[in-house]
Amino acid sequence: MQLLYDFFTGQAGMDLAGAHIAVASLMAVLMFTVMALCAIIFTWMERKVAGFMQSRYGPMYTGRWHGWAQAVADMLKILGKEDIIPGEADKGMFQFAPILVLLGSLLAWAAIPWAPDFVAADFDLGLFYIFAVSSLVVIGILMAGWSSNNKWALYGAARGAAQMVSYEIPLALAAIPVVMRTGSLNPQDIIIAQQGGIWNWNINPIMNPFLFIAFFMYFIASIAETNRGPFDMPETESELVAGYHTEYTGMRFAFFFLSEYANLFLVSMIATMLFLGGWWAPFPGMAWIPPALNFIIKGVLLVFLNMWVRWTLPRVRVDQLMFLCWKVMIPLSLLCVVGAGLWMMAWGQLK
Amino acid sequence: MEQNAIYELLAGALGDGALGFTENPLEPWAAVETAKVAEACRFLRDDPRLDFDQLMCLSGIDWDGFDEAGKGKSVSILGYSDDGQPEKSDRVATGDLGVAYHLYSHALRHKFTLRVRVTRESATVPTISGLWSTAAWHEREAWDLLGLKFAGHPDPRRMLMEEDWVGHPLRKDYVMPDLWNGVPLQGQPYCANPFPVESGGPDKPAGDKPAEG
Amino acid sequence: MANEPTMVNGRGWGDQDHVPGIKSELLELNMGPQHPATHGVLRLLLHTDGEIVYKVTPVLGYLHRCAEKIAEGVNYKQWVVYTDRFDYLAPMCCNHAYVTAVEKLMGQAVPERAEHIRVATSELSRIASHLIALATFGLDMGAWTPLLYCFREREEILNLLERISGGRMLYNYMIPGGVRYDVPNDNWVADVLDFVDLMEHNKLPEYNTLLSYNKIFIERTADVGIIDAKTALDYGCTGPVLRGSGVDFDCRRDDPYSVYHKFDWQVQIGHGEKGTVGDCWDRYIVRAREIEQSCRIIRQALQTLPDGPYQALALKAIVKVPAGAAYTRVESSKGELGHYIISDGGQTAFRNKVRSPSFCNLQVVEKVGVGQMVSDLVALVGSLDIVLGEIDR
Amino acid sequence: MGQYFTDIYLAVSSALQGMAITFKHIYKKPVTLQFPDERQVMPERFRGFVHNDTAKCDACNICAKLCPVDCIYIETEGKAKDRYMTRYAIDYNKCIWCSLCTENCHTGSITMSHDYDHAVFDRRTLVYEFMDPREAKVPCHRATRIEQNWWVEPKEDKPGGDKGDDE
Amino acid sequence: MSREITPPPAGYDAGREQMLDFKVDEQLLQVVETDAKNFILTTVDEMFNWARLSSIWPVTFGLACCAIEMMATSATRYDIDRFGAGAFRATPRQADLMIVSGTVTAKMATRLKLIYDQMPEPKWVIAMGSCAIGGGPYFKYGYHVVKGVDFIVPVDVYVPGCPPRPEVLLDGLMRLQDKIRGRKGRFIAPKWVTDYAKLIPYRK
Repeated sequence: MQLLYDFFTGQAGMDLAGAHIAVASLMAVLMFTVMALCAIIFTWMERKVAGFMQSRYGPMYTGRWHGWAQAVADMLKILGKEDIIPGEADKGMFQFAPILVLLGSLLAWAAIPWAPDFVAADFDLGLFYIFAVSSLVVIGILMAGWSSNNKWALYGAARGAAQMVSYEIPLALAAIPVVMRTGSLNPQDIIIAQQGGIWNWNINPIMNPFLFIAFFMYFIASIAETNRGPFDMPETESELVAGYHTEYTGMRFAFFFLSEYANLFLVSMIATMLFLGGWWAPFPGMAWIPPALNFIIKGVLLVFLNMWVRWTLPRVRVDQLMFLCWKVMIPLSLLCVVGAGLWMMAWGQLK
Repeated sequence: MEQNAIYELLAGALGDGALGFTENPLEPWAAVETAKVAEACRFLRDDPRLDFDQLMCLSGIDWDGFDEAGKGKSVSILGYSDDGQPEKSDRVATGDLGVAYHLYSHALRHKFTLRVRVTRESATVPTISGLWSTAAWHEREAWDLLGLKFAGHPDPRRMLMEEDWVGHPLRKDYVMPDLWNGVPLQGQPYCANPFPVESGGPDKPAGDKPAEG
Repeated sequence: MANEPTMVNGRGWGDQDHVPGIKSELLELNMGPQHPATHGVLRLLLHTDGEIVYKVTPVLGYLHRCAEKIAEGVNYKQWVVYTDRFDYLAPMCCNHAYVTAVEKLMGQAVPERAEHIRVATSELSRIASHLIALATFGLDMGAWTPLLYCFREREEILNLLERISGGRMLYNYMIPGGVRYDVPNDNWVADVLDFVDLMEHNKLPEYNTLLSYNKIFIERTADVGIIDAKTALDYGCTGPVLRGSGVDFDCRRDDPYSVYHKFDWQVQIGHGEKGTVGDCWDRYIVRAREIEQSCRIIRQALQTLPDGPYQALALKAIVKVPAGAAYTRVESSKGELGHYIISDGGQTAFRNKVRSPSFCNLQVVEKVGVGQMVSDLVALVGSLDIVLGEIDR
Repeated sequence: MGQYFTDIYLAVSSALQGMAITFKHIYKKPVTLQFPDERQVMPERFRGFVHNDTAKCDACNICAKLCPVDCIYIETEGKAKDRYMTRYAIDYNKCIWCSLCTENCHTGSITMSHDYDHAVFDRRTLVYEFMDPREAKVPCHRATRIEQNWWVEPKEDKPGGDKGDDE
Repeated sequence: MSREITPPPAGYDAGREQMLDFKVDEQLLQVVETDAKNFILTTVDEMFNWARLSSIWPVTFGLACCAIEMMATSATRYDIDRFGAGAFRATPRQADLMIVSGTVTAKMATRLKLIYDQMPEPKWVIAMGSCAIGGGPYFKYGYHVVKGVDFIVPVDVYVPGCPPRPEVLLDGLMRLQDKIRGRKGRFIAPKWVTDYAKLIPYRK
């Protein structure tokens, strides 16, 4: 980051404000590209993982080698589709909803620390910021469902809103023990606090068993937050036809599609950052691995875990989902907060 | 319990509503008066000696053109011709309509068959959907396909066709539709011979008629 | 009944104000005919208040293919072809039901060998059908992977049946008086026995682990859509739906046909292990356990396959049936499949009414679906295992 | 409270068991048949498109009568010894691959082939003409067939010979 | 991944005469001729065509028996996902292809038209099975059956069979890809099939 600033202030001859704007735009473009790219990669990965779990191949022919170009073709095709806005729809909201959904996940990407010196926007309140802006997705989904003027979409939106608002709580609660250990909301500080190999990561059950439980709390809540796996209430294919995006075609549907996978990777990266030591290599001797690569590999592994769960488990019912949130997850994560605090006090880890 | 014993009981309860019992090795059946059929069914269901708790089947029948002699000379139904146009006929249907009820008792493991016959003009049978709920749909289907009205039915709509369908398809004199509500139902004559001129030229023998396809 | 308001848990709908000052009415929701959960082209007209369903009205006829009319137009042997297309998931059972009815009218005895082959193929077909039932029920619950595993095993069955009959999915295999072909010489019997062993000892436990005893699945299905025995009998439910409600009845045992009485097997009924008797899980597990029993039947039928002819009549082109009427029922994979044939002594049936199990089983939705959540209704319809080809005919 | 934790334990453990099964499948070879590159070997009785060898056929019309869907069209001209088949067509729009037609063919000319994968762009091409009367008409009577050097079925198989003539 | 071509099965030996037309090339030529005006063969167009043909998303639209074969096609053994066509969309708004799999009844025909109209352009239709192609077994007495879905919506590819084997549906999908591409692509039948087809005399 410092290099970039130096470049803009020095060689390009800008003042500091100009350099800020230049770096920010550069980062925005970069993040969007990475996001689109990872959506494409994860779509392909999802189909391959699902395929092999189900004893079949998944895409094979598009682009010759194991259908690697499948997602590219999907995206290109979606670009070329007709854009239909239903006659009865609320036009402005209908058009704005997908953008808002995408915006929610894109904004959160800004605070992700990819490497020790590379984070698009380095705040002290980074973690808080991430949780805050990712809630925007709910509004987008509600708007999409309402404006489509379709009953199934309305159902999906109502379910989605209930679910995502509820699961914000265990999601944030599960992150609190980590913040307690680090004493900071800055993502970089959280990662730096986990220095020193795998036994120093927050997930290590010997160091603090409550943090270990908190990781699973976080993981389950994140599945619900991304509307996937056993908790895909807003788009349950077998009940609501396609949920809140029933009426969306072409590019607008692609936005939802993109945001699903962007969100998926986002929550996996946050989990990596909070519990799996971020960009630290698992063992001290492996410092030669680029930190960004460490970070991405851990993220992808979590994404794989997410897909694995999705393709194995049946879906829960919407009231059971709420039961799980309010009567299981929230008490347990509160327990984690208290327990982790006591544990840290007992062993003197608290900052 | 044997079926004629059941009939004895039924005849005792119905009085002159029971019209007779036909012994038949395959399927013995009892005829009852149309107006009394609900009463008969209620007796068969509620009497503890009989206890028919399941209505296996309720079938509407169009007896029009039935060959009573058993020679297989019943009237044949109309269909579409090879090029997909509906066939027509001048015959006027006159025969009766009928309903057959097949009952079964899970507790006592016996079966019984009731039949009623009504004329084509006054094709109304009392409903038994209050006795066995399953009869409701069977009766709706019989109304839909055969035009049998069931007096007192709670939901007397068509079962399979749309409400504005014309006619009752399982009647023997039903003429196939060619268009319904903008949906074409006739076929396309794609099966025509592509070599008609060469084979039927003027200086050749006319040949016999094309075989029935 | 149809247009009356329904009360659920003491709450009614219509003009009632749930919130003072705000008039609320029920949401009318069309589920189908193109909907992933309706197993084809069933249309359910729902009246819902939020997630709670207040009224269910099934609308049928989107697949009405006029089979009973065709029965009056084509001859007995030709109509076997159309019986395949009733319950296209278990065509052998449908063939079996029809030829049994025709044979009863004809007074035709069937050779022992043919009966054994019929039983074996029918049971294979039943396994295939139950596999689809498990698979699509899992799919309704959102579990994709069991669907694909079940289809994998189903392909094996289809291959086996293709070897004996020539058709992959619709077989047209049985004829009045026997079966069309003998068992092929290419080791077919041994292959079937191998498959049955694999199914019973290897694949079924896999499905059970993956789906049946999964806690989420149990939560979704136990205590959901309870059909008690009285309702089931009243609505004429048969097959796994009736047995799931705890009624111990199976046409194969209690109204014997073919050679089922020779074999040692048990009728499976629901016991309410995970919830109440007659809930969705019971109906599901009855099917899963029937697969096991079918495996037993197949094993016995093929191990004791007698020698002899496989057709009673020489291959006559046209079958004539003496005049008369008979109602015959057999246990198809969905329940009691009955044929009421009225013959006038000719080549064609005068009237052929088909009492299809799914038609009667589906009707119970009108009663049991009320007061459920939308997701539970999907589970209920899935657990009834309906086939639209059979309902609409 | 005990039930509460038992439920959580059951949920987690059964989910993990299921996940173990799906994970095992990642390492197994998929059962997929990669269709255009690999094909299944069809069993002997497999029913593909119906095929009629018109050189053998004597237009006895039995197949057309037995067909439940009336998809076989046979046209002939002339009588008795001058009876010639001018058309033999099968409409695959209607055909249902039931194999009833092949069962009673006494010449064995109509068979179920093993050919099955032909998707087409135009529905009319599915009405398949098996013979072109401009090239050669097929004599139906046995004597004429022998005279004109056509294939005849061996006598011992069917003593009735050309019984289909009167159909 | 091994791409071995399996040897021809016993049913294909030249001694057994099967006289089916193998006219796909010609039909394709016809299609290209009629559609030549629409195909401005620029690189961008080629690319978009490639994208379209490699990601044909069918709508979940099962009607009857053939729907089960459609499911079998998407299931493990035949796996339509290999062609990128495995993402069955429940809503017609996001689908490209409607596989009319089964009997179209009069009651269903209006709904079928509605679903077709709801799909965004470009869209295609495959008529699968005898019933959808031309009424099939329900031609003669089917008072409630539409004799061919092409009365209702334009059909691109007809897949004969009752029901068609999954292979035939895949073949139909490849023909559809050929049609989108406007020429014959790499999804051609193995050589022995085309060789065999050449032996069959050409008929009108």
